[in-house]
Amino acid sequence: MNSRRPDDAPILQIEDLSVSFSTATGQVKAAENVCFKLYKGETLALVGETGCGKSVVASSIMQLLPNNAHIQGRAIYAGRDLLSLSEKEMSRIRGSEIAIVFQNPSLALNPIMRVSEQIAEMLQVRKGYPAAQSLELAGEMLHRLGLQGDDKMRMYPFQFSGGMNQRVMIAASMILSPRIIIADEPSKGLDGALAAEVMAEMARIKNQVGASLLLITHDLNLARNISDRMAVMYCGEIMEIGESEEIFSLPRHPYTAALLRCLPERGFQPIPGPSPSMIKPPAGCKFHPRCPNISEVCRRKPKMTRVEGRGTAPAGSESEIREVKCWRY
Amino acid sequence: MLAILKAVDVGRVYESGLIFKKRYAALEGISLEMEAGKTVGLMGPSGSGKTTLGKILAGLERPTSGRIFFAGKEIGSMSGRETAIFRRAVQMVFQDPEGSLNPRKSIGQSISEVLSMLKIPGRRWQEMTGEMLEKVGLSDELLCRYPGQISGGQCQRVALGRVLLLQPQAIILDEPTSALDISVQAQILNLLKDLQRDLGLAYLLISHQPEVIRFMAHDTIILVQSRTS
Amino acid sequence: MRHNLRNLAFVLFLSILILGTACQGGEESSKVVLKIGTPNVVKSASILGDSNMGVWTHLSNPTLMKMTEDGKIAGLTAKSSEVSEDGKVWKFVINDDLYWSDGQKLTPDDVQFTFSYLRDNLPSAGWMKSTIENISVEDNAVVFRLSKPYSRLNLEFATYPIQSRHIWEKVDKPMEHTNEGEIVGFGPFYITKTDLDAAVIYLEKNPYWKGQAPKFDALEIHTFSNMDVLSLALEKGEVDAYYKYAGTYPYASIQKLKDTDNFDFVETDNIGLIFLGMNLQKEPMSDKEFRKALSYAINYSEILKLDGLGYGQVPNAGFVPPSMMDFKETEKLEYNLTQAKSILEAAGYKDSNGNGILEDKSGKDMKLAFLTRNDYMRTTELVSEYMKALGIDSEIKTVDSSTWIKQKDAGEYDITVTRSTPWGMLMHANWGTGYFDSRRTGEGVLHVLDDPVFLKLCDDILSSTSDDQLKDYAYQLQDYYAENLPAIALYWNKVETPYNKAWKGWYSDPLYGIFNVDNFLSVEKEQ
Amino acid sequence: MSLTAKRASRYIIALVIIFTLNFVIPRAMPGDPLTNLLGEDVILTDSSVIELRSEMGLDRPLFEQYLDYWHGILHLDLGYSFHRHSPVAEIIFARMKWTLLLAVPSLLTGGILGTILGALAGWRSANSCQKASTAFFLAIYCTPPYFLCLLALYLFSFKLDIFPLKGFYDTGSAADIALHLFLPVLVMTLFSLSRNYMIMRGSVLQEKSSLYAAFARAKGLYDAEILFRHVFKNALLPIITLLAMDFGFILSGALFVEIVFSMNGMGNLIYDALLSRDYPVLQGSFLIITLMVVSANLLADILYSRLDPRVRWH
Amino acid sequence: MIPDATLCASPEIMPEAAECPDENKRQCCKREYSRTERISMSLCSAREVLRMQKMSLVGLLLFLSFVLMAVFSEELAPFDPWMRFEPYLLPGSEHLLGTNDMGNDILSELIYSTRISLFVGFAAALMATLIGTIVGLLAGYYKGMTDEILMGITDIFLMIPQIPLIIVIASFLRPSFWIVALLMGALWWTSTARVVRSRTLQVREMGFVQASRALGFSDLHIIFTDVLPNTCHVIAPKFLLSIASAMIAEASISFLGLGDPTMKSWGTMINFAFTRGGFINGYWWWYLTPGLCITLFVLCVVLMGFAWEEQERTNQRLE
Repeated sequence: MNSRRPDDAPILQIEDLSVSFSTATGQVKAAENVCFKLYKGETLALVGETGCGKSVVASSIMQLLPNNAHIQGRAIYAGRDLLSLSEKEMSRIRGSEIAIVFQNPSLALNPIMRVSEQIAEMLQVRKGYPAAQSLELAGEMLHRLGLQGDDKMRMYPFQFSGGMNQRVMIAASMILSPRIIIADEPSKGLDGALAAEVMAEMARIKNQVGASLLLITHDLNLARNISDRMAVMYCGEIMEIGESEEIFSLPRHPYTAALLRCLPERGFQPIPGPSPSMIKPPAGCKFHPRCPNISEVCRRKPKMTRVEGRGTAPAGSESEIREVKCWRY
Repeated sequence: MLAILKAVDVGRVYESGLIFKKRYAALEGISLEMEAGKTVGLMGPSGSGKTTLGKILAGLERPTSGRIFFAGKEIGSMSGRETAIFRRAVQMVFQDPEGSLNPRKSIGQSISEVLSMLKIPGRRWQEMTGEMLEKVGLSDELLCRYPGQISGGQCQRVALGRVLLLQPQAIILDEPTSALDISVQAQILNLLKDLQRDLGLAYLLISHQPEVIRFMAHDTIILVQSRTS
Repeated sequence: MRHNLRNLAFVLFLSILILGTACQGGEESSKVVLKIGTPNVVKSASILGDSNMGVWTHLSNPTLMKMTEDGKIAGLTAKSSEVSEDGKVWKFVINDDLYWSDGQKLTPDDVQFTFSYLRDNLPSAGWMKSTIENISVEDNAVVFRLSKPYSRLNLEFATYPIQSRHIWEKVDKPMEHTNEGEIVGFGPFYITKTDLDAAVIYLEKNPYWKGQAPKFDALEIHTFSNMDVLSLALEKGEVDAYYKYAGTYPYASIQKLKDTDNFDFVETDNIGLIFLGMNLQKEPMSDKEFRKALSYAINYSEILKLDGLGYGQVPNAGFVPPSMMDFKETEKLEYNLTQAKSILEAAGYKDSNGNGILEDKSGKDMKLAFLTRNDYMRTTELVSEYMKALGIDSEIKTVDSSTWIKQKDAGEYDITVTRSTPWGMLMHANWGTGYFDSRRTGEGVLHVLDDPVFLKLCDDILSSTSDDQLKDYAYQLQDYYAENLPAIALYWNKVETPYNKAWKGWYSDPLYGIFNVDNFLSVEKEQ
Repeated sequence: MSLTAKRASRYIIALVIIFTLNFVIPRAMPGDPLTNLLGEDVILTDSSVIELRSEMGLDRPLFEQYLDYWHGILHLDLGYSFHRHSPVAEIIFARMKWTLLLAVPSLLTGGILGTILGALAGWRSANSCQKASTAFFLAIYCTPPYFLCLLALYLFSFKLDIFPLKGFYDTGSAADIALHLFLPVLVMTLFSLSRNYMIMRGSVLQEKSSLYAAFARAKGLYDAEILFRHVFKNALLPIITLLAMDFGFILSGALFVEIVFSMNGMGNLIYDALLSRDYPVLQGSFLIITLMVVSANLLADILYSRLDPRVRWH
Repeated sequence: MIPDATLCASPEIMPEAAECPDENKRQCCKREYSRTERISMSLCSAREVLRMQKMSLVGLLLFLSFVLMAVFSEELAPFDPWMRFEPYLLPGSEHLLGTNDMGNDILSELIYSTRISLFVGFAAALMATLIGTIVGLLAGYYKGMTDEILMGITDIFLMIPQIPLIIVIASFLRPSFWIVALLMGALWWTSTARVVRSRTLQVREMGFVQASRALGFSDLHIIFTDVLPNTCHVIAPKFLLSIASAMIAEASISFLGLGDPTMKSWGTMINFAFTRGGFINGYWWWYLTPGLCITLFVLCVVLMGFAWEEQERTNQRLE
């Protein structure tokens, strides 16, 4: 685990990001007023249940959303708003500045291209390296991720297991030493142990290249193990953000608390009530229909509020140390 | 107490290739017993034959070696009627909750086709469906919806409810919650526990999550990676 | 990108290949060439095996006799012919100024060889085996001794091209002998090349031809597998004239050519005709009254107008068209539905259940099997409609010609529309008898008539050698047709052969149309 | 190994069955090969009919003929055509070269241009230029082939007088042949192109939405780079099998082009043979076409496995 | 050149190897998306679908008007198409498209011909779809030997030179529209069979089929209520495309003179226009209009088929 340096200016700053899609049944609000900062070298986990909009956030940063998505807000990277870049400009940022690791690695790799070529391709296209050299570098990268040997270089994705493909994806994302890596549910489809192993390697390399990691996952334990900070999303909104350990030990938002109670080690206590609709979310605090300590005020929209935590960061530093979107604070 | 379902030294070998046969042992020498009101947990890495074992126990696949007993009788030597009773008494619930319902059938249709298969007179359908929905904690407004329109948790409840209509004695649960969010997982696991308590069901719970097994199972079997020969 | 470029390069390479070869020019020539376009496609360069190829050799290998414009038989390779009193000995005196294109002289020996060769080897000349006993050369003549009287040998001999002994005696399987190169001939032109790929047959002047000199240098026969394209080629001037064996230029396309003002037409009365064939062996067609009624039910002038586009005339009951020798004016066929109905009524065909369809003698609704080929579809439609008006239902079965022949031979039909060709009309005992005599078989032949009166008439004609007697038989025959209606002529049509006005001097005989020696000696290009 | 063996055995079984069908079908047809052999108004005597039948081997038991047929195939002897008075193999090879000259350039240009244009159209489906070309090729795709042939002939050869009306050549020079072949090849190319265009477009549209294409974009590849580095080859895979199947269609399907342009190729040969019940030629040409289709399929299989490592591996 | 392959030619034709053969691989191939992703993906193609639907709407309207034309021929046609006027009349106020060689009103003929032409298309497509679906379902559902044999047969049918065979058999049996339709159906089921098979292979491994099997439903019940409804969406576009190819083939066969000239269809109209001087005299209203009708009808069917396939592709992304 990497200790963050909160004094640094954020490398990526998401401001008021809202994404919605229009469908036949209505406007789906996939993300609403999402704000967070990603600092250099840190790992920020964006956690939440299926359908809470965490992947949409990642895709909109990369401008990988379909062009019919309505995106508002800003994603400031190196002084530029990524959301306003043209496709051509964006393609220069993708991969070399900001890389993304998809879920479903076995589908995300080109099935009829050798894995080594898929990694080396980046060097050839973006850096203009000759084929031999780039293949060599790709091999090195694979080696670092525990896939050594010439035979591995000549393999195709279908010959690899999901875990191995995930490593290939990670290698392809990291080959150009990007400054930010976004990992979108990288553990999905992998066994618990394997997921941990892959993530550990990912974290290691991330540290080696000095990149920041935005980890998007529904796996709370994974997030806890890897991330420095954690943002909990519910129904398109960030409910709580703070240091991972702290959130685990002292969840402030009722949703975070309820979610944690569902964990096996905490006794599988289910959250009452059904998940909210993304098209017509509850007014006010979106969690209020399921919240155990609901009050009248919850029908209005709460604001993100800074609360004092027991965090390691010096008080008053610029980072959001612990913010909760709940009227109780 | 007599085991509802008993497996003795069960193995399963797959063969592939027309001329040059490749043999692949998915399962070797497994024995277990399932008793009413008890849960057997089954763990193991992927590819260790957990699902295969589940299918063999549910009578969906035949073992290549070993024997399976249902209520003390070996299933291979059963008469047609007995087999039918066995097939009905031992049911299986699958991993993918949304996939286990036909997307082109409404929930109501999916339920009523089971009732019609059981040759239950139409007048009792409504009553039975109602009872069943109550058992699994669903409201009847769901009946006219399609699987795509309900959540994964609800799907899994419907799948479970359909199985319950057959009044089984034992249910093989193949990773029933692994595709679900943790909040839903908690709901389903609790529901399963309640049902076991109320109906005295025997479970074989297949899962890769030790916490789930720990939470549910009375006995645990751990499979190791099987070998290719 | 790499694939893209490679693909692009490949395309470029191909197009360069095609274009590069396209830059060489063709040679100019001042030869006057007559180009004939035809739909009679040659399938193989076998002059004895391929029937169309056989037609083209009529110019290079003229027949022994020819048919003149007025249908008489005259000598061509033979100077003259005579037949013995009993009709069993024929003598043909051969011209002695004919030379093969390789310089050798044509001798009676060649003629003798040709016919004994054909008799022994050619399946379609099988009749010779049973008819010709002996062929001998006497001075400059060839003598045929027959086993039975056959008065029409000279006509038969207007259809067999003479082949050279010195070429063919080395060939044992004449049907299988193909030759795409030069074919030695003794006519004014001989075939120099048969190019099946270009679909052209080339003929050049025979350097040893001693007769009247042709007025142009070479002849090309262009074959087209699509009639429309042939018409376009005419209009465009790619070919100068049209020829189809036993056929006319499509009437519907004539006006278009006339409009161009570049074309004239050789118009001749066809010896062949379109007729309604009937299965005389089966009810109800075996009933003369029924046939008679049918003949009144047909609107001849409408068929002539719609199918023949007016190029012809309403036929007589006597079947034989006026262009044939010894034509007798029988009663004109008439469209009279009331009369048709009353004849039927009188013959006992009634519609007792009132559904508009007559019942046959057993009381069932009558439904005739109307066998037809695509070419005669419109006529079939019309006839079927006329029959319907008479209360006779029919089921139209359209088949291809192979199937037609098969089903016709098996008698699996009641009624059919077909045509007769000039040669078909002339063959056997002339005047169309070959189509009806039940003792014969052949592709277009109906062979349904076994009436002894008719058969005797045929035999009499075959053994008659006197012109007057022949005329008498011909009249009897036409009366027989008119009385018994073994077939109903639908219309007597005209053969229209378009030619470019730049060429003149066209001449056509009833048998082979413009494809005869005299025509190609007379045709010349206007300067 | 076992996969190849399996495929090969499948092909062999298919060949045997097709060859047998090939023997049976013409014989099951009504009409006699003797009909149409001699001309419309020729009279045959019964004895010469019998003679001809025995010469053509038609009088022997069917099974014997069948054995003979196989014997012939195995000795590369396709029999003798009594209608064309030559050995069938000779006729077919004479015709085949022309049909190939017609078909191969059409297939190649159609295949190459079709896939490239189709890929672009699928990739940039929103573009109005692509829309127009899609509409154009769709229209061609929906037109009966002979109709297009005749219209092309009427317009280019007759009205505009650019190309000759018929045949493979007049003088026989390469330029002349190229001139004659241009229009037929163009029409056939258009057909082949439009089909490949449509298929490739669909294929690319499908592949476009695949995750690996999205990942390629995420990796920073730009537009055409994604198309030609990743999507194109994947989208091409299904086309290869189709091209192989096309091959047989083109060979026999040149029929319309050949009839309209009066070209003596395989299509016309088959059509004629059919109308005249020329069994040996029918059999021979079906046989050759089947062989070519099967070998094209085999070739496609091989090519496929070269392009798709997944096939090789399993 | 041959229309069928054009249409049978959809990308679904892939060798088996593309499908994952063993359990593990299949899992790797299975696409799993979270709900939001499904939504966002469905949206991403929403615009595309909308555009496609606009085209398919045009197709549908055209299609319906052709169907209406076939149903209400009597009412729509100005004359009885068998009624004879002067032959070869040029288009005029009385006869909008003139008259043909028989003096039939061409417009009426055109309208009446819709019936037979559509009938042939539908009958052939129905037949092809029926056979193809059954073969595909059985092969895909039972796998193993059944699959081997059925796909072997499919291969054979694929490799037979089809158009010549149709011509052979069409001339063998006497040409009637029924025969032509049935023949084309009997020959062109292969592509449908392949598509249905590969889809069935997918569906049979889906949870609900397994669940149905576990619940004890019979194979027949599963095939017809679980598998078939979930393959319908790949069958339907195939059906439409088969209609299109059957119509083109019918026209082609008629052109060769092997159709049924006693019935009025667009193909026979063109055939007569060509054999009776319509083409050579430049009576375009006689040969071009039925040609256009064929092209237009095939076009609208193909448009609908494509739109359907497109939507299918979108849906597949969601599944």
